[in-house]
Amino acid sequence: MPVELSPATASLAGGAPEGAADLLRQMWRIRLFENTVMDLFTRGLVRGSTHLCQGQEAVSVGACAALRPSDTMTCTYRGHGAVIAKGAPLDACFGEILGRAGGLCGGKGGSMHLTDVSVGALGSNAIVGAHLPISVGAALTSSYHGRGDVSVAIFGDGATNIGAFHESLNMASVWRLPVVFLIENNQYGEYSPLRSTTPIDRLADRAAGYGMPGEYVDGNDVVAVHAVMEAAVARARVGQGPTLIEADTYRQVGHSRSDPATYRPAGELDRWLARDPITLLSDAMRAGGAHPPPEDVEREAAAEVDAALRRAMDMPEPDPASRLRDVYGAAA
Amino acid sequence: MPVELSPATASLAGGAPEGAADLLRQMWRIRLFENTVMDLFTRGLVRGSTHLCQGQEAVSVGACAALRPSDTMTCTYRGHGAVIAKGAPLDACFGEILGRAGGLCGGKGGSMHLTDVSVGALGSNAIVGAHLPISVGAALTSSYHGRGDVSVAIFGDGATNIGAFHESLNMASVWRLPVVFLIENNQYGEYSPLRSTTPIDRLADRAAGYGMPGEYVDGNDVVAVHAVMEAAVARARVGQGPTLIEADTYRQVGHSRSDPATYRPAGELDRWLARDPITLLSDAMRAGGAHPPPEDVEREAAAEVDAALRRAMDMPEPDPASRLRDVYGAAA
Amino acid sequence: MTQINYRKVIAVAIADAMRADPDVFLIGEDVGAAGGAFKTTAGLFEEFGPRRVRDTPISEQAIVGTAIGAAMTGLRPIAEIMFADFAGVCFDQLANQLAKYRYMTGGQVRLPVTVRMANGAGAGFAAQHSQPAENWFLNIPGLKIAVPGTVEDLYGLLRTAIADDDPVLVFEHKNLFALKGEVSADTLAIPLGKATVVREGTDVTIVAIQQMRHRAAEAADQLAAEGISATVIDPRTLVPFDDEAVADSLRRTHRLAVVQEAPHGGSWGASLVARMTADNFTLFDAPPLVIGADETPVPYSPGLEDAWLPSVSRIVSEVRKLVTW
Amino acid sequence: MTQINYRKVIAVAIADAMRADPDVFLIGEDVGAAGGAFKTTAGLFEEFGPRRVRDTPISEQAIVGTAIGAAMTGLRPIAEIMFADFAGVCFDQLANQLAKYRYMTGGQVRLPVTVRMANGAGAGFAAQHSQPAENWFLNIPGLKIAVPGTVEDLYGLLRTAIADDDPVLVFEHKNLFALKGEVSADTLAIPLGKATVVREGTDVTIVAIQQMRHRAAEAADQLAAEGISATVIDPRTLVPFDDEAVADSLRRTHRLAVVQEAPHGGSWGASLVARMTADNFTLFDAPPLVIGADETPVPYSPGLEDAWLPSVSRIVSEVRKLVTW
Ligand SMILES: Cc1ncc(C[n+]2csc(CCOP(=O)(O)OP(=O)(O)O)c2C)c(N)n1
Ligand SMILES: Cc1ncc(C[n+]2csc(CCOP(=O)(O)OP(=O)(O)O)c2C)c(N)n1
Ligand SMILES: [Mg+2]
Ligand SMILES: [Mg+2]
Repeated sequence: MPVELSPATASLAGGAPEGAADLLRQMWRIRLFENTVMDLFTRGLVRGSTHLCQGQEAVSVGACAALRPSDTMTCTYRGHGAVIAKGAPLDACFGEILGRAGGLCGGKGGSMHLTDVSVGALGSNAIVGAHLPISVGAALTSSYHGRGDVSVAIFGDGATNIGAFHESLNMASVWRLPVVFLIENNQYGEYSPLRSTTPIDRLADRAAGYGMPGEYVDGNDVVAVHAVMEAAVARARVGQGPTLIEADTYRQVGHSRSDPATYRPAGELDRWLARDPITLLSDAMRAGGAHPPPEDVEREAAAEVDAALRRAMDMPEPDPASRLRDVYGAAA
Repeated sequence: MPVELSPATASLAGGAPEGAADLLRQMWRIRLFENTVMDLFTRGLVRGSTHLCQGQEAVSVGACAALRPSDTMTCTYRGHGAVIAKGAPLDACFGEILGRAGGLCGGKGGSMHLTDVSVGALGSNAIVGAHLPISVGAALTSSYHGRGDVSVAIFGDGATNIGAFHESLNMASVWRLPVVFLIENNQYGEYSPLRSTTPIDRLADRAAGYGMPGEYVDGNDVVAVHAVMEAAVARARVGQGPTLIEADTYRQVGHSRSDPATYRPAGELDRWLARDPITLLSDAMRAGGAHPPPEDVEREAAAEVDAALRRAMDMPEPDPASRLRDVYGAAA
Repeated sequence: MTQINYRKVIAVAIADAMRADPDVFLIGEDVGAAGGAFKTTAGLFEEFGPRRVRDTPISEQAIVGTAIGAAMTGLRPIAEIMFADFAGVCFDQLANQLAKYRYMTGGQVRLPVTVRMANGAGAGFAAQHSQPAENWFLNIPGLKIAVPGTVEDLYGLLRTAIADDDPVLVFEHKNLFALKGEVSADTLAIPLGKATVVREGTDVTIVAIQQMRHRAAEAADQLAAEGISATVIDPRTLVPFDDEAVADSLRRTHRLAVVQEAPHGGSWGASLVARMTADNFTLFDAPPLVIGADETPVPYSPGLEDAWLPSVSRIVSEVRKLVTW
Repeated sequence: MTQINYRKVIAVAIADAMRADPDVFLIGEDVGAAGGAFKTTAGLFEEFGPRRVRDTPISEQAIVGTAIGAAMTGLRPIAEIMFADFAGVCFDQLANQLAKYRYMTGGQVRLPVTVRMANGAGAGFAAQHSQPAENWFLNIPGLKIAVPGTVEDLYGLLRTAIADDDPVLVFEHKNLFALKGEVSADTLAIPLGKATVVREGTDVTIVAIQQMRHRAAEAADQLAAEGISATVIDPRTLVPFDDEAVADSLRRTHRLAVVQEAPHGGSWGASLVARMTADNFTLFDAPPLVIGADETPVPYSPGLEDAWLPSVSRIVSEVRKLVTW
């Protein structure tokens, strides 16, 4: 179980570092994107399900900030944040969730499958654990060509109990591939608290069973996440193999749109809200008298998200005949 | 990688304990059974494939000696030894491999699927790792009824890299089920040496990732195997949960009947032959002046195996119509 | 008896089975304290406690394997695989273990395992959460397959599956959760392999399950208004399959249309047609028809998914053509 | 060109593909140093080294997933799943990832993945190592399926599969390993979806693949001696399927028999029959026939397995009945 963390952790105690405004901007873009998606669902404008990441923004933002464009990333159905952090345009993300022709996937994928290969966001997967071996494969390509590109797989705490996790870490380690396995430990798999499904306290400890380094980091401290990722990425780039990172964070909302999250112990949400990753970074920036001030960053992000939503809302529905395309590339 | 072991390990250094003759008898029964099966295949009397365990007898014999009849055991296609050690009759084992009506499974299963539920040998599985969750289920029944029965899954080193291994150990530990996971580390998965597929030296170390004890034992020392199993079984019986045991041993023959095992480094086989489990125990018994002397045990076992083979050879072929039975129990 | 919906009747059936037999237990992800991802098992944990209602890690191979091992040693497990699509991650346990264990051991074990899975398209869950996955299991002898399309059939088949000594996969269609119905004493006794005739007609036999059964019935209503009289048959189980019910109707209608949610290749509808044309060739006055989905994964966008699934109007127009063939 | 057998031609095809394209690589359990469990990849490791011929841990999910990720980023992987039955342990990667990834992403990725698997019964490997597993994939749009039955087809289809930009499952029948044939320049160009006519006849069209293609051809010889003239067609790929070749023959013979190693339910043979009766109803002068295995797992004992598989004599007698129907 996560240790009780102080409101600000070591990396932010001395104030925010250079580049903090960019990190904050990304977190706000994601937060406001997710709030908007929640609103779209609540208003019945989207059908199906959606899995949001409010409160977890520091993980994907810190992680993706350590990557270069040619590095690749895979994530889960709870991947809006990660895909945005890797560089996907907000309007096409909204468009996909709305099922529009101009969505990232032309409306074929939806909320659980946001993918933008052009920015290295190789896919959001709706099968728990299934994208880990796929990231191993992307790392293999890098190593095959000696490119030095790194591949990152972001997944939940619950995913550490499925077979694909095990096979992926083992094979990546045997082959010393440039891949980082990043656990976004938001304390729950659906409605099950981690301790009810997992017999150890620190998921990063599983790294030892694969002969790779295991790192633990405060997942609400974007600067700390960034630092631990940079180190892991640097190791991977020079051929020193994979790393398993556990970033502790909290899902401030329900598992999916229909979940009121009544299973949370009293007070738990409040404790984590007090450590909201955006608040933590904003406070540190304010303490250091940052320019631009955090409020400006928020305002700009809000404007950007609003404009993106408007563009997405104007995108046409896909042509029904388009459902027959993209099954095969070559003629079938 | 296994440390170089001295010819006799600690548990046998002071001579053989009480009951050694029974352990030796079981090892001889298995050794001679396997030699006979090899001969049947060589003579073309059996089709398909077979996977023999000469050299590994101490693992299944030591393990099963720690079990009571109501305890259950699952194993692999290389499971003749384990099924015999758990108490299956030799003639029906031969009969099954010969595909006869009087075989354990009426000829439907064959060499890879020897099963004798009546003695708790719940099945030999031909899918690597697939029987681990099944043994977890048998342990669940025991715990459901508070029976105190223990379930053991015996599997190879190579199986520790497949998803089912991971899921089984995790779930068994979360639920503290009475199951023992016993790795029969014979140094190879098919033709691949362990180090080429597995990035750690001690497979037992993986136990830590599941919050369960991990034990290492010299798998050619039947007395040592027995001791470490007894401790694990005792823990399981009283509700203290699962254990992972790694027993180091060596496959003295090829992976399957068609494998000449040319991939072995020079001298490796000889080093392990010098530590043959039967030789080790026999030497210790001789040192202690055991009665009956090891030679008598061997002779009796040989007579038993011969007689069993003759009975099996006399079993009729199954009625072809029997192939249509046993798909369903209730009417389909 | 009171009205109840398809979603809620599941817990009723399971509870009744658990009360009747202390060896019945439920295992799956979030089936317990949370009452199930679809709230189909609500209340069971409260009544039966953690020994008999077990929340698992996200480990489908371990879920199914554990059910197998438990069944083999005397229990009667109900395993939930949340979405039928996730059968992919435990397919070996279903196809190579559960289906074959009894056979490989020459009948030494019974495997009274019920595997419940939420199935089907039409709710915007996209390609990995919407497949009509019942078709994955048709070429795997050893598994019985139930596909209830009404509240009554769901209750009855679930009870029958749990009581059956063989593995039964029960597909619960997630687009039918809101469907209402009544559970009475009769529903208890729905055998596997017994079709139900949804409506009787003389011009064409339409066979359909789950969501498509309802669309077929609606299409039949519309066709009736045009003077086309259709029989609609719901086989309710795919293995065993009530071929005789279909043949019997064919003897009157001489025309067959299967309506299914799945693409054609390897589907139960195609298999049914092949059996019918082999065994009852002379009964056919027109080509047998399979009305199914496109040969593509399930698309996400509502417009695309709606176009993908056979609609009532498509059923009407294809059956109309068939009848005038 | 020299004679070569079905087992050995595999490595020839892979080597030729690897020489032609530096992005092609091979991944699987013991495919490298050991030359493959069936010795089908012997010599490749020596020629291409460990970068391009990769021995893996026993981790089929990781094998297929790695192939997917590598393909998505520009490589052209050949993944070996030793026995087709083991598709069960990586079924999610095949059915939910490989088959759907291109579609779900709206065509953002190409997936030129070839998955090779040793398939089929008749060699005494029992229930978990003998299934005609090609039928598991028929209801999963997105996968192409090749089922070569001769040395020439195996070489040609393997080359085509590797060069194809979509996922192709290639089933290598392990009871054909000793079959001899010749590889010539023509064989290079075997397209997916193009059947081959094994022999021409006028009384009945027999469609069969792999092991059963040869039994069907032998049965046709025997039938010829009785004066029954059979066309034997091998579709060579199941997805896409050359329906037109079958229909074309039906126009002359008016009778169809499919011979397959698998049980009926959900099989390619049943699907073919359903398509043919739907599209070419008037061509049939007799009921279409599927000659297949029993609806049971594959039994071990030689006598049982031989009885399970359609034999030449059973094919002869069933086709004889069909022709005189
Ligand atoms: C193989 C599989 N099993 C079950 C599910 C259903 N499911 C979706 S999300 C989820 C919880 C995952 O928890 P975690 O890995 O912690 O990720 P989080 O949702 O918390 O981000 C489950 C069980 C699934 N999608 N795939
Ligand atoms: C899922 C699966 N993958 C591959 C195989 C093929 N196979 C059979 S035995 C074997 C090696 C297993 O090695 P190990 O677990 O060490 O057991 P051993 O044979 O050495 O006893 C392999 C890869 C299989 N049977 N099942
Ligand atoms: Mg989580
Ligand atoms: Mg081994």
